[in-house]
Amino acid sequence: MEAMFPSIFYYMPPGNILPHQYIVGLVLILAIFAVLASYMRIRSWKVPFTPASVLSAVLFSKGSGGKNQGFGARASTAGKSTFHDIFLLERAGAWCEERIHTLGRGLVLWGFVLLALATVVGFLIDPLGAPDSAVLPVMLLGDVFQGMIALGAAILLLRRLSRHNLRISTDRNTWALQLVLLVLGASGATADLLSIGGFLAGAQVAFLVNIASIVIFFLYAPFSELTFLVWKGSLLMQETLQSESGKGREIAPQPQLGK
Amino acid sequence: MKAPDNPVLVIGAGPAGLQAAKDVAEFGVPVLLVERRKELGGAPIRWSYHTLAPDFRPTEEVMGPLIDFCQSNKNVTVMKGCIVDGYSGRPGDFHVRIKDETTKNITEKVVSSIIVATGFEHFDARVDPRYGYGRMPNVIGINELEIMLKQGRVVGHDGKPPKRVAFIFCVGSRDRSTNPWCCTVCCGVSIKQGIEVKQLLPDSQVYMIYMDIRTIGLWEKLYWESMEKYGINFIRGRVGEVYYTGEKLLVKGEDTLVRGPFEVLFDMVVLAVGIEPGPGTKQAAGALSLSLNEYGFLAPKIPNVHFDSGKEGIFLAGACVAPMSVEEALSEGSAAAMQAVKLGSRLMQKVPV
Amino acid sequence: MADGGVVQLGKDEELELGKEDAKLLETLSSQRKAKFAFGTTEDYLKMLERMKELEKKGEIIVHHVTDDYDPVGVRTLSGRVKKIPTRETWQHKSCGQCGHIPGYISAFYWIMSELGVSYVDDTNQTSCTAWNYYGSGTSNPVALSAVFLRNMHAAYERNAYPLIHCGTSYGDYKECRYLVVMNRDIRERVRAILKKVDRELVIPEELVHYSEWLHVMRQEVAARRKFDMSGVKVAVHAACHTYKLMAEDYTYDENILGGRRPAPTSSIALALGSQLLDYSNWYDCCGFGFRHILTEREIARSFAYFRKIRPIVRETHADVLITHDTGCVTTLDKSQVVPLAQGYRETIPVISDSQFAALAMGAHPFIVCQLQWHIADWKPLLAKMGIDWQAAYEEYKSYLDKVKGGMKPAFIRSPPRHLQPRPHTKAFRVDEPVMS
Amino acid sequence: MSEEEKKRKEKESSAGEEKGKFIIERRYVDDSRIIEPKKLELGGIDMSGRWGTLVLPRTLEDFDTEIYRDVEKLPRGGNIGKCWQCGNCTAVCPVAHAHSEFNPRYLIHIVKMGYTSEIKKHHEAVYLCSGCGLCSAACPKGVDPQGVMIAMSIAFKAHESELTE
Repeated sequence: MEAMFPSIFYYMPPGNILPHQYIVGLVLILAIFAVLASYMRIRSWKVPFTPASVLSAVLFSKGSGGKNQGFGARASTAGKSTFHDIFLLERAGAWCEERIHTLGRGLVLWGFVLLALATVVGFLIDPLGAPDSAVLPVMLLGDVFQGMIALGAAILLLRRLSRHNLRISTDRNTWALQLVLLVLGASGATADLLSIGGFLAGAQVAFLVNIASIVIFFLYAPFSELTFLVWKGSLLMQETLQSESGKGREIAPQPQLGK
Repeated sequence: MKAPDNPVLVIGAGPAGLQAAKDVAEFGVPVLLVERRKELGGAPIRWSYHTLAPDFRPTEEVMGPLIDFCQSNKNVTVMKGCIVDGYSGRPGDFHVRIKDETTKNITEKVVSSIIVATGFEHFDARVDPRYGYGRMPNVIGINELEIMLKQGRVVGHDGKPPKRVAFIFCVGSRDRSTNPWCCTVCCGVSIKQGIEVKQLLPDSQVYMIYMDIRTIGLWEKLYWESMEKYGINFIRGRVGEVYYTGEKLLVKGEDTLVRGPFEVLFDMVVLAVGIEPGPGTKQAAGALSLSLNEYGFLAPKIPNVHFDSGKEGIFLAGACVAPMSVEEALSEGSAAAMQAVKLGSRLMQKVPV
Repeated sequence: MADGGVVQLGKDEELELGKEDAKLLETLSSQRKAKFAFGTTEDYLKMLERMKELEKKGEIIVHHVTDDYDPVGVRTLSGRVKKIPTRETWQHKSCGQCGHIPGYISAFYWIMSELGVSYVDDTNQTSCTAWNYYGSGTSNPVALSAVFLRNMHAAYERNAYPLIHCGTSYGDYKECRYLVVMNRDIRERVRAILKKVDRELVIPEELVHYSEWLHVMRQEVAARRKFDMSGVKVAVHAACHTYKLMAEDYTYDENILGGRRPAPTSSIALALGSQLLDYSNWYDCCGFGFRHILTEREIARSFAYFRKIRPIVRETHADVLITHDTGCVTTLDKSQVVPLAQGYRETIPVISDSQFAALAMGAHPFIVCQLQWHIADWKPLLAKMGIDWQAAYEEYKSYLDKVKGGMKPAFIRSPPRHLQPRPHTKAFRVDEPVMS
Repeated sequence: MSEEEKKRKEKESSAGEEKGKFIIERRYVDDSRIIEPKKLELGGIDMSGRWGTLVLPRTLEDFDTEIYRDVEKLPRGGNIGKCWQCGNCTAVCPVAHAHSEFNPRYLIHIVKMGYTSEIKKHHEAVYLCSGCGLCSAACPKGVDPQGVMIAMSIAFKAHESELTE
């Protein structure tokens, strides 16, 4: 093994220029920025930032009335809703005419989630200190996940392209976001492969492109449709939680009389 | 080719008549232009149209050169305030009696052919009392709004600019109790005016209450722009009643897309009054023994061929045949002129065509 | 049958409803493809001509508006001059008014007595049954016509001219008269029925609503006005059945609202010097519309409030809404209870034109006009007219105590059952008033 | 019909009849138009329930364009003014074929016209949009209904207190 792969991280820039921890730090900072920017943007629409409401509902909601449920039940509701609506794409998938569309969305979503997990695991295993036999599977898995993102984004883009005609009018932002996703996934997946294949220079370019696309993604996402999806998704979950805890949507009272 | 000596008689000096007179005269053939009114230019001048749909061209730019030509060209003899009272003879040698409406003097003229372009009248909205036209302030016709636009000042009777304006389409059109035909231009003209109102009063809200929008051909541009650039709103439905509350106009109608009746207050209601054959057309038809169709327009021999009256030597042009826009009337005038010239040259050369 | 489903006259100008025609009409009506309409204004004028012919032939007796009745001519929607009798009238009461709005009739009688006009309040009157006719949507023209002619004969035998209080009876009788005159079959069947109750076929020359009587008498009424009405703002609701059924036979006047609304009731408000105000829903029903009041009282009540009362108050800010039919007064007045209870604040007193005129002439607001039976607050109106209603109410209470103590009630004056002989006075005039 | 369906139907019908059930032609009257106070008293007389019922008129009276202006300003809502109500969006919308209350064309119209009473009735349906984007591909005028639905759902949420009052 070690003979075959002298060192898989050789293509990375020297640690003194851009240590691995720096990259992780950068990503973390960008992620925090993205959350903050999303918060600001959603608040600018004069609506509440529902991810926070959902969190507080799960953690602190006391509820009222006989159907009031405890934390466990609330968490289970939230978990179920997350699993079905978000991870299984049941709500969105039900209305996507073509399966390929759902598949594209699913690949991007799952790719992202798994990539995040793999990155965390990869960070916990010191990439330069640990033996390659431990790093390699995680790394390869990460590549697969990035490939999933790239594939998903490609499906979404190709679907858009194939349907493109004079009448089509979809937002430029959607095109841009999907393109960023494609580049992000493809560059991440190919960097390792190029390195394994011995194309170090290519791998380095791919790596830099990957870093750049990650930066762009985090800077751009709060101002894209994703913010709306996060808002709406959590709004729907909040409604589910409310109805599950017996509060439900109250029937609109009669219009004010005597006006 | 030698032109015939007898002039071509053109009845009516609107867009179609003027264009016909100009074309014939430019061919070197003398023209006798008879107009019932005291001024040339027909409806666009008489009603002071501000601009013409669809490209907001000032009326004078289109009509001015035609009027100037007919007034100054030596081939054109203009007789204002006159009507054609009767005729006899054959093509090339028609004897027409022309009556001066004020002095009642009758002049006899010999003409080679006759082009009838007696135009139209706007529908009198008092005939359909539900809109309150003539009884309520701030209920006006598109012709009156056109005059206001020309003055650059759209105001209600109190001198204040309206905040909310409703245009009601198909007034006196497409209705068995008044006129069953479509006037073809009122959609485009109303939308054009709506845009002009928005340009003049950007804070106003303009609503178009319509049954169907018939901005045919390239006029569609107006319809799109009115929505996309000027934010004019369209309500599909017909108005049942306009009621004056003492301050504002209560418009009662149905929004057929919601399937519900609405009652909303407006500051001004503009009626897209239709087009109908005027008394001039009826009089000319009587004098020249032309047939009228069921609606009172002059009936061409074949409905698709407007210029052919079915009588040799008598040609039709413009809105006396069917409702039409100025652009169509100009073309029709030109087409009739061609027929007159063609007939004249055939009679001169005794060559069968 | 014509294409439009309107019954047209046959060649001999008879409205022949053969079996096939009747069936076809029924089918078309049930499919809502045709409405049972009684022709055009021209047909209506033909019907009047036909009535004259039948009289000449001796088939019917026409109860003419002779000079004995001191008639006044008014213009109708058809352009014809209609003769309105002013004296010796036979009061055809409404089946609803005495129970719901008693002041409506007592005020009218009071006005006639004040003006010294003789009238008959006959006990021998039946209800017109039109309620059932409209309520069920089915029609029995023979039965309805028989009731109509029975009442008309009751007036004829008293030598008094029928004056119809109820808008529905008025409209129904006009339709029945059309059928009886134009259709031989109906006429003969009605004649047979009348024979059984020993009555003859008498058709009045004019069918007259009491609001038309008030219309032609408005100057006399105004001459006896006791209060200054110039500050009183009035809105008028005309009853559907007076001016929408056989519309060509109701009074219009170019000087009153430009002839675009029925003249009566508006004219009395103007003659008394009050300010007449127009509103957008003037044409709409009061909400009584028979089928709805029977099955959908919630909707009738809501309609009366939301489509009539509220727009009237918002648009006119009038002090009073006057109308001329018991159904309208009742519905518009009583329908304000629930909205008021629910917190809607727009309200307006609703009284009949007779009550309004009597109040202006100084009638007692409670003993004669019976305002205590009305729901909507009439106190501001009385205050504005300058009537001390508190003193009047005290008077009324002591009057009630006296009645309890055995005094004869006086609020409905002893109705004359017989006419008094009197000399003939006035010459016929056509009413061409100038806007006051 | 299965047992379950029957039960559900019964439940639905009884729920629909809760208010104004004595009105003969009840099925023609919208729930939201019936006001039937549980407790209503006037001058010591109980008028609750049937005797105090009012049915509100269904007349559209307001052209209140505040939400429309908001939608125009929100992300992807800018094209709402271009809509001419052809119904292409609703025709292709997979959600509209399953849920009658979700009709993108109708939602756009009531927002454009500012029929607040209608928006009150239908605003919650906007969250049914799945974002599939078929409508935006079908729209002949470039309205981008999918984007407009996004803007609308935000605008409705921002105006929620007025819309549910």
